[in-house]
This record gives sequence, structure tokens and C-alpha cells, in this order.
Amino acid sequence: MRYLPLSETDRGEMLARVGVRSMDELFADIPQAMRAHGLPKLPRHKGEMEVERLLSRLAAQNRPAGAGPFFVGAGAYKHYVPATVDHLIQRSEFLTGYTPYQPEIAQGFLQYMFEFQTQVCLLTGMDVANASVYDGSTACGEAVLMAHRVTRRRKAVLSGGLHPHYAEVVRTLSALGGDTVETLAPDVRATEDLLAAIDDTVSCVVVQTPDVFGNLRDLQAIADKAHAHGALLIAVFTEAMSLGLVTAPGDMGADIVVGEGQSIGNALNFGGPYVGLFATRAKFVRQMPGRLCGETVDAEGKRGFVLTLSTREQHIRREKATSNMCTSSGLCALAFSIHLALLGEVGLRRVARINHAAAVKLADALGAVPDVEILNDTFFNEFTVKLPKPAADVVAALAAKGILGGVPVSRLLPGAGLDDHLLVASTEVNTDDDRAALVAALQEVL
Amino acid sequence: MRYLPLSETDRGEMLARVGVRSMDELFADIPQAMRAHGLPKLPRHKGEMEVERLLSRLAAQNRPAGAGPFFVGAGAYKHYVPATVDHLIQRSEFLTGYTPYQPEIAQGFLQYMFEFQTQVCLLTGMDVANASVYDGSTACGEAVLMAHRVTRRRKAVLSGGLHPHYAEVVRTLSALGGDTVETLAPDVRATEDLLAAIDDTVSCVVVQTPDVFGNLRDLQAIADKAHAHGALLIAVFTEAMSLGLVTAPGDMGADIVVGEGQSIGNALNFGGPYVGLFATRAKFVRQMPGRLCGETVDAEGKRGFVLTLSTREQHIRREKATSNMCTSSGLCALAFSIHLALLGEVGLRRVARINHAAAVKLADALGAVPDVEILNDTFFNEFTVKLPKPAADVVAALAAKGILGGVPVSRLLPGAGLDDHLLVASTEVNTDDDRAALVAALQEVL
Amino acid sequence: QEEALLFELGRADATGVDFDEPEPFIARLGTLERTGDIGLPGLSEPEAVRHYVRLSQRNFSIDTGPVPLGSCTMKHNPRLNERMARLPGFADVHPLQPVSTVPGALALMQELAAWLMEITGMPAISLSPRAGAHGELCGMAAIKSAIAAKGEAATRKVVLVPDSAHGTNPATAAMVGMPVRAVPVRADGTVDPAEVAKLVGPDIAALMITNPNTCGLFERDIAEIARIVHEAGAYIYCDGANLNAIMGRARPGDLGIDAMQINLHKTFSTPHGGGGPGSGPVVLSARVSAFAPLPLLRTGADGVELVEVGADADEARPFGRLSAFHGQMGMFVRALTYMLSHGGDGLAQASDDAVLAANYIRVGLADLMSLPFGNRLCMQEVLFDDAWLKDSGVTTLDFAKAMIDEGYHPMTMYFPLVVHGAMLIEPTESESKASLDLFVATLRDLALAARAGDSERFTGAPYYAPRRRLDETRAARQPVLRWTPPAPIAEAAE
Amino acid sequence: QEEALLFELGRADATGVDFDEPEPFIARLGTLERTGDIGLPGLSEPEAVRHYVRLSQRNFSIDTGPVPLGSCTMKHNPRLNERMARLPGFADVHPLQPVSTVPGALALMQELAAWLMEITGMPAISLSPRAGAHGELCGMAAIKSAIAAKGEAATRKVVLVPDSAHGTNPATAAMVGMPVRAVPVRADGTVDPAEVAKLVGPDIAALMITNPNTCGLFERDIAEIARIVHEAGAYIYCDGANLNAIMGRARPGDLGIDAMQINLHKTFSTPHGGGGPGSGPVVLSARVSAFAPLPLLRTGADGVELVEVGADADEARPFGRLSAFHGQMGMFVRALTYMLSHGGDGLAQASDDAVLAANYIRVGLADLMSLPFGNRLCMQEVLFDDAWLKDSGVTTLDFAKAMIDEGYHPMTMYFPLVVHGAMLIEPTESESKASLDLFVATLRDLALAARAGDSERFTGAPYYAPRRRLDETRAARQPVLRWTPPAPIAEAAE
Repeated sequence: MRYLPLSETDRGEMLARVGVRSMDELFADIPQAMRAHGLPKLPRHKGEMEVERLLSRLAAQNRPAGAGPFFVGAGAYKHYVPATVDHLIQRSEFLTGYTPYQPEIAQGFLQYMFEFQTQVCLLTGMDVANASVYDGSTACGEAVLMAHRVTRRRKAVLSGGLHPHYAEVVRTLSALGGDTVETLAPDVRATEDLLAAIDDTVSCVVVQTPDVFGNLRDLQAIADKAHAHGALLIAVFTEAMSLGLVTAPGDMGADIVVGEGQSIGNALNFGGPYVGLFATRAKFVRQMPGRLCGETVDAEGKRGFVLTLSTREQHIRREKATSNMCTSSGLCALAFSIHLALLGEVGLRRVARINHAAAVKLADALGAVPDVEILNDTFFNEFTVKLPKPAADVVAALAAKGILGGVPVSRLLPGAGLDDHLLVASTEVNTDDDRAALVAALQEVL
Repeated sequence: MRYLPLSETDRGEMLARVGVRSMDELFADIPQAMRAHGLPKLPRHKGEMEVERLLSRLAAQNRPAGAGPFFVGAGAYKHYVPATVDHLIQRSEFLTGYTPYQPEIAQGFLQYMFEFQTQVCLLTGMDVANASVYDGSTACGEAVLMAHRVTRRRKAVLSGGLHPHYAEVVRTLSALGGDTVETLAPDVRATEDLLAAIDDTVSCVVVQTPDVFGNLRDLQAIADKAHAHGALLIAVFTEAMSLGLVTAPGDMGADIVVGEGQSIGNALNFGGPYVGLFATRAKFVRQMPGRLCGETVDAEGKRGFVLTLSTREQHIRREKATSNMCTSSGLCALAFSIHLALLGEVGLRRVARINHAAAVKLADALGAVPDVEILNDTFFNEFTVKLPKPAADVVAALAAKGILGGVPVSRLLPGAGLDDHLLVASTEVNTDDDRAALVAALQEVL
Repeated sequence: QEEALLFELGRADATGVDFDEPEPFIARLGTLERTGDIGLPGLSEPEAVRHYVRLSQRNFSIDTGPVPLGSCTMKHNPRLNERMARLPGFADVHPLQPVSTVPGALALMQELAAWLMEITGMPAISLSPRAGAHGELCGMAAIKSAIAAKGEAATRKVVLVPDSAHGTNPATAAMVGMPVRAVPVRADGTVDPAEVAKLVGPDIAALMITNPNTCGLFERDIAEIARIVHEAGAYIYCDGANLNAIMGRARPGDLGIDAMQINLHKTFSTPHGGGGPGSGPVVLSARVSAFAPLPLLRTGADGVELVEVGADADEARPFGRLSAFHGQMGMFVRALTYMLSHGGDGLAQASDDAVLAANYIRVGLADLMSLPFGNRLCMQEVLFDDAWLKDSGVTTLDFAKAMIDEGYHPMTMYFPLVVHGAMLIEPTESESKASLDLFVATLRDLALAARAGDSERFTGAPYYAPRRRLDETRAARQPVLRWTPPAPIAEAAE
Repeated sequence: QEEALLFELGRADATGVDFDEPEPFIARLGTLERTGDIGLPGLSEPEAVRHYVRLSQRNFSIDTGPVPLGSCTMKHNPRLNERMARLPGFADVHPLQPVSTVPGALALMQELAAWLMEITGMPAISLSPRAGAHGELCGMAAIKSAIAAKGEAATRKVVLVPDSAHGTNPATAAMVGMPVRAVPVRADGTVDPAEVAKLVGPDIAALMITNPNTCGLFERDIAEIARIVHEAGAYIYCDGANLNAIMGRARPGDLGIDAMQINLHKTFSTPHGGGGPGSGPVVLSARVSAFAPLPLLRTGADGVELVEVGADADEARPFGRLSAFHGQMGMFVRALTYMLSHGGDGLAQASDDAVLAANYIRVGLADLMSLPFGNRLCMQEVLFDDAWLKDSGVTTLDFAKAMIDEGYHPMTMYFPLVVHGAMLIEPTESESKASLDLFVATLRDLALAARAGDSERFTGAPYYAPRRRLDETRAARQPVLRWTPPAPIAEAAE
């Protein structure tokens, strides 16, 4: 077996040195009654060529985003990632290194984490950021728990524009912890009255912008009212690219900003791995979950970096930890950081403008299709379309024509009476031909 | 432009420091009459996404070997190369390093070269090997020039089983240098009388095994007669994988062994880059062309490696050099060496047996097709088939059915009266289904 | 050479991407267009490549040398896994594109699930958790839901956790609102069923156990413990971090386990990547299998189906959703690639080799270093304590840092907490005999030096790393968690 | 840590690939089946990965730091190039599969050819040569064929080569059977037309010139030289190694050049890879364009056609075949990717930036180091000599080795031969201003140290590399060119 360096001779010599006669004897501590005898129901080992063929065959059954017109978003976005990014994260010393608990031999990891944290602070307009969590939705769940710790209250208010999966994650965690969640009704046109939901029992208000329907939200009034009642504003985003063009949540009074970083540096991956961004105000840093890298000096006085404030973490604090998380989204965060370094200020802003322009073009074109209505006043690169038919049927019909036309709201919010609503995204990867193909196909299937 | 780090501000500052007012002034040495003014006929720079699309579109117009049944050989072979090989050769320190003239900071290159040289010696049964040349055909051309230097004679005899491209390269180089070449007639069944061509005027006899028609050749008698007449035997192979199963040329009296190493570690690449292997007897080492790595020690007595015997080379010897070559096939040789290290003795022998078994299966199946004749008594993984129709037409008809069935001999030897001959190769990548598909399709098109 | 920070290298006007400005258009941003500079630095591509290549060279990794971290299972990460995970049919597929366009993705998840269930002997699985601790949360949530379904939510709330548990176990219990009660470990390093019997009762929700445990020992009384726990109406969560020891030798499903996470980045070779991403599928017993989170996979008439909504879940009673979408697909591809490559025979052999290697190290060092539970057979990791370093002036930390100078990543230190100055060594099956021999020889050399009083070699270590020891206290006391621009000279002078 | 040789690590029974033995079959090998051991060592995959990763870490490369090698143009190698070259439609295509199945490959070659002809202003090209020196051979063969076609093969045989030429130039002339006669370089580092006029005659076949030349200077009298050579019935071969200086500023086709190789691994960023593979397309003037080697590309009725046989070559009169198949396709893909990325504007800017960077280094060092031809404008590389090191006890070699300790690859040394102790520095356009500033500052620091008599810093250098200076004499006197197994102990004792 190509991955196992020991030969039968090696094994024999080593068993003799250990003082046992067989591999079986090594497992003497496992009572006979519980012993398994190999894994006979599983197939034998396979050569690399054969494995590659098997998996390639499975992969070929799926329709990749890049294979044709593609307008699917709703929390994960197709962007162009430079070849350099993927090349660099595959370097052995990044790919196969451990969590940097031994800082002397992990300065590469630690320095990029410090850089990543700074990039996230700048993007979100916040003071401190952790070195990433699993994804945007878990970041959102953790943010609510953190708000409970900070405010010592246990009730969260969720905007009706929050991605339904994110809201579900918050509700799941809250149910497990015995906390309360008030979820407002789905808010397609960003007209909900969040202010009314805020009172002195509320620990936090969770608002997404651009929201799941694509609307941009001004958070300042919500922040003001939340703060007046001793509550926190948690701002959420699912499209990190939007931060290059829209007002930073930190500039609108957010106390915690969480979001999905997949758009920068990371592939769609059928949902994971992604990279959860998590930032907050300096005063809350000790209540923040997740790994943190900090600057210090070594014994010779040279600048260096270490994991720090680990007294918040599970491996030190056990049941008093800020979270049970002990994994960040390492390589995905690295990809994010490299891609963002390549973009830089000018590149990010420009790509963000291209995204917005692409979506505006598409909205204008779709809006001109009879019986199709664009529901958004504002948006970044995604918006909601009202169709004369169930959106799921339309999407299926478009898929049959080779076009992935978006996400039916019914898939995220079944039974919400929004079956004729479709979320449509357009990014820098879409060409005019792609958009024309969608418009033409839509006209055919409606 | 993403590859150019200087900003306009940088350029301005640097021009000022240099003491010129403009870029134009930097080029003052180019007389005005000869000045070009940019490259206006070429398109503007393009983003990475756009370039990738353009090239992907071109690539998609070609039919990859892996896309269906594939039996094309005749000097380049489709084998399975482990993912590890390509990953490792893309490491920055291998990919973007210079020729190891500064050994203190190139021990990685030099050590693999030393290992590569040893691997080539073992495979070919020779004493010394260089660190690779461009490809098998140029290795063959250089071998003939080397034989002329060693023997101080200027006439080469080429077997009729030598790959016609290789023979052409020898004839081209010989014509340029004013040397003589006697090329025997195409020798489909390995029945030529090479011994008769050897006399005291001949510097070398060049014989390929497996030959271009797939026949295995016993070289010993040729070596004996050549040596008796003061001539050298140059043994050639185009399928390095065969060395895992057939007698090494060095064990049959060859004085120089050259061949194509593409089969091990390297992709088909539409003909290049490949890796030329070049080995000889110890006594001829100072007449050998190409780069050589040797073992030595550093100032602290530690084992280390350097380029050596460079007094043979063009940058030292100028017009007295053994060749004008100053490029090896670096990364391809590295890929060869890594793949061969992964194969090891057992892996190489086994894959070679699988190749042979695959070809035997195919020969048996094709031989059973009416009007099809297998012309080989012996072969490794490729053989010659006589068809009742022009092979080029058959190959075209098969291609239209999605099967790449082999190489018509007429493509290599037009006008040789072998238009109904087809070279067919089968390697470890072919499945029983592939072979059945070829047989079935052949029955249809004949 | 030092490597400057991105913020010191980069420039506001530099970029490593080329895009043309869009043609003029009317923005639809309302009043929410970002104004002012973000402050992000940019790099041209050559600068970016060099920056990150240089940073990478400051890291130790499996590919550069052994990383014998106990309970972390740092094994070889095959490159085929990486290649497969990047096939467009896996990497370039959106979680919300029509299910009809991703049958291969669902089939892959189903196949992975089948392998994991067969290896563990468990009847159900959730692929949703995004890391090991997330899997723990998932498993404990399933247990909590099962308790609630029996109407005992209000009364059955306490979790028993042995002293030797990972810190994640108590933290996870806290997240599901359950207080923790400790179970002492007996002298041989394992859990005593009698102790468990003393502690169980109608208030006990679950026992969280690790098997093989963090002392490198198989909990030989696990079946008896399970019987006691189940008879008391409680459940057993098993931390699966050490699954690499027992594939083909024992199946958690045969041991009475109700839920166990599987760290794909440990046993199944998905890369650690300096801290993630992980993936932590949870296998579930029949007792709790109804209570998995959304989304679920189900085999229906048309093949594999994806259940994303509780109402469609039939007999299942999902406790909610743990994260957006369907889990760590990229890691699933890698893990399945690894499993297909090994096959059942190779996986069992991997466990055998891993256990053999740990024992080989044990016997190689037993005469010089101290084994807290005696020189007895261990599983995939061997636990030493620091008794042998007493009065040497060398601590476990010093010893570990000196390993760096010898070309090794330190072993796991000061864990488990049940022994003093723990050194937990797990070589995995990926090291050759030559590598193991060199490791033993090097550690013997170090151990002899420590005993001989050459303490400077240790207390000052590492000497040959990119950095000497770092001031962690300073980092925590005066946290500098992000780069800030240096004050302009004029300002600084004020 | 040292890294053992593959032969010391590997084992005869180890392998890193898994294949099943074929089912029994009757071999068709006649008497020629290999018997006995080959002696090849094998490694499992984890061992192989570690071996080669560790080896790689002992190399310096562009990605890790500047490589300012004059006349080698070590510029950034974009990763997009690598990705494109690995598209199955390019990498997994056989040179002899039916031409009808590879239209995209031919179109790519045609496109590359069009770009190269436009950049150089030349009307014809051969893509066949596999490296720069192979391209020289191709160009000189074309010239020789043109001479033969005029019936002057017997009389016109001498090649004029300036003193400052690369060693390949005379070696190439030798391969086409032409003796070399030297052209002295005048005091300003360029070729004097008057000298050429003195040397030309009916025996002269060609002048081989390098422009910009290896002193970093543009041959400003090239047009006059070309006129003289052509009037004498001879041809001009130009070494294109320094094309990176003049894209968009001068076109060889406008200068009277008859043939010039283009090193795709210099100007067009295909990776050096520690010595190859290269690629050396040759552009040809109308005078010699009929005499390119096979295969040829031609635009026919159905698009691009591949001409593989002389008889099909129409008006062309190919001189033969230089190698099997069609050339370095993998390099063509990379080079075209690079060109499309840059566009005409970016290529011209690259040359401008490269020349600017060289001059910036020149002015940064001119006061400390000596410029053999005065402190005047240079092209893409700047040439210093060792006059300034006189009596310092430090040689050019010492100085270069000391650069290693500062994190740099040495510059080109002792070349060109026309100056004493040459140091030829080419930064390329890939270095940022910060990088150039640091380079200048570091070299100034070194230069001041050398002048101050701190010779030990130089003569013992490098101190901080994987190896100290290596004994090259020993390597050449007692060549050990391959590993041989150590003698068995019994045998050694005899």
C-alpha cells in the first residue's frame, strides 16, 4: 500500500522489538468479545489511477458553475480566484502544518493570521478580528452566544432579512443553550420594523446587509436603538466582496460583524469548506470566540507572533470557554488573505464595482421581461425577482437548458408564501452572453 | 499590469534618480531610425480570467488521450503519473530556480541530478549518465556526434528499425557537420543485416530496441562486430518503461545508450517538453555532452554535489565543446526521477509487466480480426499491424468514432510502401473496455 | 532574512489582478456606497508569491519532518486527495444549485457515509459538522434531543467527563447547557466502571469518554461502562479523536457508543492546514439516530435524496441546522479518496502500523523516560510523564523545544492533565522504520543530555528555528492583534 | 538536518504506487526478458514527498528571492502559465494523434508564432528548437542552407564572433562545421563597423552578434554592421538572449538580423526549473526563411496545417528535422499565456521597467563599484568589473558568494570575458522598487565592507547556506558521478 512505509520485514522486526509475536497481540487490551477482525465488507485497496477514475466519474455527474451561464448565490458566490492563490496554499509548509501552538516553527502561519486579522478589521471597520471560524453561519451563531455573554441577557432578535440557514443555526444553538430567539417574518423588501423589537430584554439584534434578498440595509438607526437599550448590533454579510463597495458595518454602529468569506479566495465546494469572518470592538475581545494571533518578541527581541488570549479557549478554560471551537478555517483563511493581498484596495474596489455593474445590467434586462418584477430598490450583486410561476419550476426548466438561473426562495423558506420569488446573482464571471442567455431562456420557460 | 510591481510613481522617482526625464531617454542608444514605438498591433493586456477562457477554449478543441480509448505511441506514451510527481515539481524552489552553478544554494537540484544519473545508469546498465538532454531524438543525434569524436571516424550506420524522426535528426546534424550516414531500409520484421554494414570506416551503429515497429532486438552480436571493427554500438529506446522488463542495452554490449524518458513522470504534451536520457561507459565520459553532477565535499568536509567536468561544456570550451547544449531538461528529469523513486524496483517491473500484458491482450484480440495481421514475433507494449486498407484512413475513421487507434506508419515513413501498416500501443491506462472498443470499431471500419 | 508584514510591503495603488473598469452605469446602492479608503495594501503578483513562499518556509510541516503530536494524528496527506478535491465537478459546484444537477456530489457523500458507518459499526451518520468540536456538539445535541423526546429534558442534565478528557468535551457540554461532573481515572489510566456506577442516576444525561483514551490506552471496560450508563437511562458520547488506533480491530458500534465524531483531518488524512478547515461527521447509534441535524441524506426511489427541511424528514426528528449548506464537501472528497485508496485492508493495516509504531517508540525509550502507567502495551500513542526529568532543571516544555533543534515538531505536552508534565507521542503509520529509529535515537540522545545536566541545550531551545522562544505573556498582557499604521513622524514628534 | 540519498533511503521492496499484477499471460519477449535486479530503490509516497520537499528547501529560487543573473532574465513565473499548460487539451495530447483531433494545439502554435514575429518584426519563424542553443543551431543551419542554395557552401565557411559572445555561439558554429574568427570589441563595449568591414569577405558566412550585447549595451551601429555583412554576401545571426530589453523599443527585423533565437524561458517567463526545459523558437528574415527545419506550420484552406514531410513543403526548402515531433508545446502554452496577459502594452512596459531597474541599480552603485565602459546608460543589465576590488583581497567570486549570505543569488560572474572579473547584474522588471532599494543598500554595505578590508566576510562566504564552498577541483579530478553501493563489510575487511 503506497501510503504505508513499513514492509512486512519491518513489521516483523518491530514486533520482535516490542516483544509480541503478532499484530493481534498488540491489541490485547481490546477484550476478545469486542474485537473486530478487519474490515471485510469494504473493498480492497485501489491504485491511484483507479481511484482517480472512480472519483472523476462521480465528479462528471455534477454540473460545474464554470460550465455555462450561472447565477446562483444566496450565500455562496462564484468568483474568479487567481491561480496563484491555490498554488500557494498547496505549499507543503502551509498544507500539512499543524495549528501553530509552537510559534518558533510556525511564524509563517502566525504572520499570515496577523495579516488576515488586520484585513478583516479593515474590511468590516472593526477593531479586532479572530483568525477565522468554520463559516459565516457558525460565526453568526457564535456571535449571538457572545452577545449573550457580553450583555448577560439571553434573547436575540433576528431580522427577516437574515439568511434562513443562518437563522436556523442561531435557533439551533439557542435551543441547545436554553436561550430565546425572536425571528421576524421574511422581509423581501426591507421594510420590517426592527426597532420595535428592541427592548431592555434583548441581548442583540442580528441584521444582514446585503440581506438574503439582496437589499442593502442602513444599520445606524438599529445600532442606536440597540445601544440605547444595552443591546448589541450584530451585522452579518454573506458576500464578502460587497465590502469593497458598500458601507462597512463598523461604520454603521455594529458591535460584532460576522460573515462568510468564501467569495474571496475560495471555491464553491458544494458548501464547504468556507471561512467564517468574525470581528468586534476592542472592548469585547475577551468575550470573543476563536483563535487569535498577537504580536510579541522572541528571546532575542525580534518581532514575532503567537497565539494569544487562549484563556478564552476550550483547551484552557474547558467548560468556561467562549466556545468549544478548536479548529479555524486555516487554509481557507489563507486563501482569503492571499487573494485579498493580490486584489489590494484598488482591485477589490474594482471587482466589487464590476459585480455591481453586472447585477445592474442583469436586473435591467430581467426587469424588461414581461411578467417579471425586480423587487429590490438597492442591491449589490444579487436581487430578488418575482415570477409569474413557481420559481423552483422555472429554475428546473432553465437547468434543463443548461442555465443555472438562481435560487428559488422556496428552497430556503418553504411554506413562506414566496414560491414565486427567485434570487439571482451576477458576478465578474458572467459575460453579456451569459446574461442574454438567461433572459432568452427565461422568456421561453415563462 | 499584475506582473509589474512598479507604479507610475515608482517609475517617476526612479527615472529622476537615474537622471533622465522619460523612459524614451533610457533608450537613447537605439538610433532614432531604428526605434520602435510600442507594439500597437498586438492586443492590450488581459486579465487572468479572460486569458484562462481563451486558452481553455483552444484546449477544448483538442481530444485528450484520457478522453477515450487511446492506443497511440511511436515514441511517446500515455502512462499514469501519480499526482505527487506534478505537485513536487511545481514547488517554487524547483520550478523557479536557476541552473545550479552556485552549488551552495542549489544542493536540492544537484542531489536529485546525482540520483537521476544513478537511476539512468541502473536502468540502462551503463556506468555514467548525464543530467538529461532535450529529448530522445536529440540525445540520439548527440550520441552519433560523440561516437565520431571517440572513434575519430565520421560515418554512422542507422538501423531500419530506428524511429524515423530520430534518423532524420541524425541525418540533419550529420549534414551540418559534413558527416556520413548510412540508413538501412525500414525493417518491419527485424530481419535486416546490420552486421554486413559494419566495417572499419564506421564510427557507430545505431539500433533501437524495442524498435519503432515494436520488435525487441538482441544487440550482442552487433556490439561484438562493431567492437571488432573499432566502432561503437549506440542503443536507442523510445519507451523507457520497457527497461523494467527487457534486457538492458548495457547488458548487450552497448557503448552509448540514449532514449526518451517521457514515459516516466511526464505528460504527452503534444511532443514536448520531454527528457532525453544519455548514458555511456566510464571511459567515454569526457567525450559525453550535457551537464554532469558529481559528488564532492564542502569547506567543512560535508558531502555535497556540484556540476562537474564542465571543461566539456560550451560555456568553458566554446568551439571545442562536446556540444553547444546549455540546457538540460531539468524539471522533466526531476519528474522522471520522482516517478521512478515512487515506482521503485517492484513498481517499475510490475507496471512494465502490465504494459506488456495489455499489449499481448490487444495483439491477440486484433489478430483475431479478419484480414488483420500482427507482424511482430516480439514486442513490449507496441506492435505493428497490417491492415487491408491504408492505415491513415482507418485511423481517421476510428477517430471519428472517438477512438485514437494508433499511428499509421505512412505518417513517419511516407512513400515507403508501408501505408497499410499501423503502429498500436497499449499501456496500463487501457482497460479491457478500451481494447474491446478498438476491436469492435476496427471491425466496423475495415 | 526577515519578511516584512503585508502592510509594510503593500501599497494602496498596487494590485495583482487585472480587470477593466465596468462601463458607466447607474448604481443601485442607495445611500450605502462605501466612502473613504479601506486601507488595504495590494501587491503585484511577483511580490505576493515571494511574500507567501517566504512565509511558508518559516513553518514546520509533515512534509518536512515528523510531527508526533499525540491525539492529533498528523499523518501523510496524499496529493491525490488534493487533485480530486479540485475536480470542477466537486470544487466548482454550488450548494444551492438544483439537486438534479449534482447527483455525483450526493453519491459521493452517501459513499463516504457508508464507509464511515462500516468502519465504526454504527447505523447512522451526520456529515454536517464542520470540525471535530462541531461534531461533538452535534452528537451531544442528538443525545439531548433524545432525552427531551423521552420527556426528561428538565431532569437529565449532567454530563460525566473523565479527568483525561479533551478540553473540548466540557466546553461542548456547556454549549448544550449541561453541567459537567468529573469521573476520576484509576491508577492504570482507564475509567473504572465502579466509579461510573457510583455517579450515574436520573440526573445524568451522558458520559463523554475518549476511546482509545488520551493516555494512549484502550478503555477495556467500555462495554461494562456502557451497560451501566444505558441502564441508568443515559447515553455515551465517545470522542473519536483516536479512531486511527482501532480500524478493523474494534468498532465503536460494538462497544455501546451512542455518538462519536470522526475527525477527517486526523484519521482520514485531510490536511491540517495550520489549523483547519476540519470536518467532523458524527456516527450515531439507533438510540439517537432520529435526532440528527439538517440536512440529511436519504436513499429514495431516484437514488440519494437531500433533505433540507424538517417537514420532509419523515421519521427523522432533526434538532435543527448546525451550519449553512451541507458540510465540508472538499474534505469529504479527500477523505473518500483516502479510503478508496486504502481499502478495508489498508485502513486496518494503517491502524496496526500506527499502534506498532507507538509501541516501538515506547520500548525504545522506556528505559530512559518514565511511563506513568507502566511499560505496557499502548495504542496509537504513548504517554510519558516528567518524573524522569526531576531535578534535571529541564521541563517538559524545554525538552519539547529542544526537539525542534533536532528537526522535529514537539510532541503534545502537558496533556492529558492526569499525569504531570505529560509528553504524548503519536508517530502514526506514515513514518518509515528508519524514521522511527532516528526519532528514538534522537530522543535518547536528548534524554541522556538532560539527565547529564546539559540543561542549557534545553532551557534556551530552540536555537536553530526561525525564532527563539517567544514572549507569550507579553502578547497576552498587551495584546497587539492587528497591524496599525505607524504614526506619521510629525505626529509622533508631538 | 541532512537529507540522505534516495539510494540510502529507498528499499528494493518498497513502492509508492499500487498496481495489481496482471493475470497470467504468455509473454512475447522472446529471449530478451530482463533478468537480475535492476537495483532501483523505492519509496512509499510519504517518504518520497518528504525527500523531495526537503531537497527543494536546499535551493534558492526566484520565488524566494532576487536572482539578478545577467543575460539570464530570471523574471517572475506566473502560476497561471502552469495551470494553462496542464489543461488536458494541451498536456494530454499526443504529437502523432490525427491532426484533425488537435486543431486547438495548432492554432495555439500559430498564435504564438504570430506574436513572436510581431514583437521581433521578422517575417518567419520555426518553433521547433528545444532550447536557446538549439535555436542558435537552427538559425545557423538556415543560414548555412541559404549559402548552400547560392552554391557557396564550399567557400563561405567562416563565422565572425565578437569577443563578448556567449560560449554557445562558437560551439554552435562548430556544430555547423564553421570555423570561428573573433571580432574585437571596441573600448566602449560595442562592435565597430570598421572592424567588421576589415574582416568580411567571400569566406565569411555570417556574423554572430548579441544585441543588446553582453556588456548590457545596445549595438548602436547594428544597421551599419548589417549593411556591411549583407553587402559582403554574408548573414547576421543575432543571439536573442537579451530580447527582454527592447520589446516595443526596437525590432530585430528592422535592424537587419537574419536569424535570432528567442529564449522563451528568459523573455517569456517559462520556468527555468533548475536547468530546463527551455524552448528556443527562431525568427528568420526573408533571406533565410525558406530554410527552416521540419515540421512547419502553414495556413491552408482549412486553417492551420502541419507540414511534417519535406515533399509537402511547397516553396519551403527545409534543411531537415532538429528533433522528434513539433517542439516544446508545454513551453508554448506558458509563453503565450504570458504574452496574452501582458498584451503589447504590457510587454513594452516590461522592457521599459527592466531597463529602468538596471539603470537604477547602476546609479545606486556607480560610486562604489567600477563600470568598465563608464557610468553611461545601460540596457536590461549593468556590467561592473573588479577594478574596484583591487588589493582588497576579495575576488568577484568572493563578493558573489557573500551575496548569498545576504539572501541573494549571485549575479553572473566572469562573463562577459572582455572585462576583468565581470559582475553582470540583471534585475528584470519583476522586482519592486523596495526590493531594488534593498538590493542596492545591501550591495553598498558589502562593497564598503570589502573596501574596508573585512575580507573574511567574503573569502569564507557563504556562511549561512546549506553548504559552505564546495571543492569543485576534487569533483573534477576524482569524478563520482553516480551512487554505488557501499562495499559489504566482509568484503571491505579483505
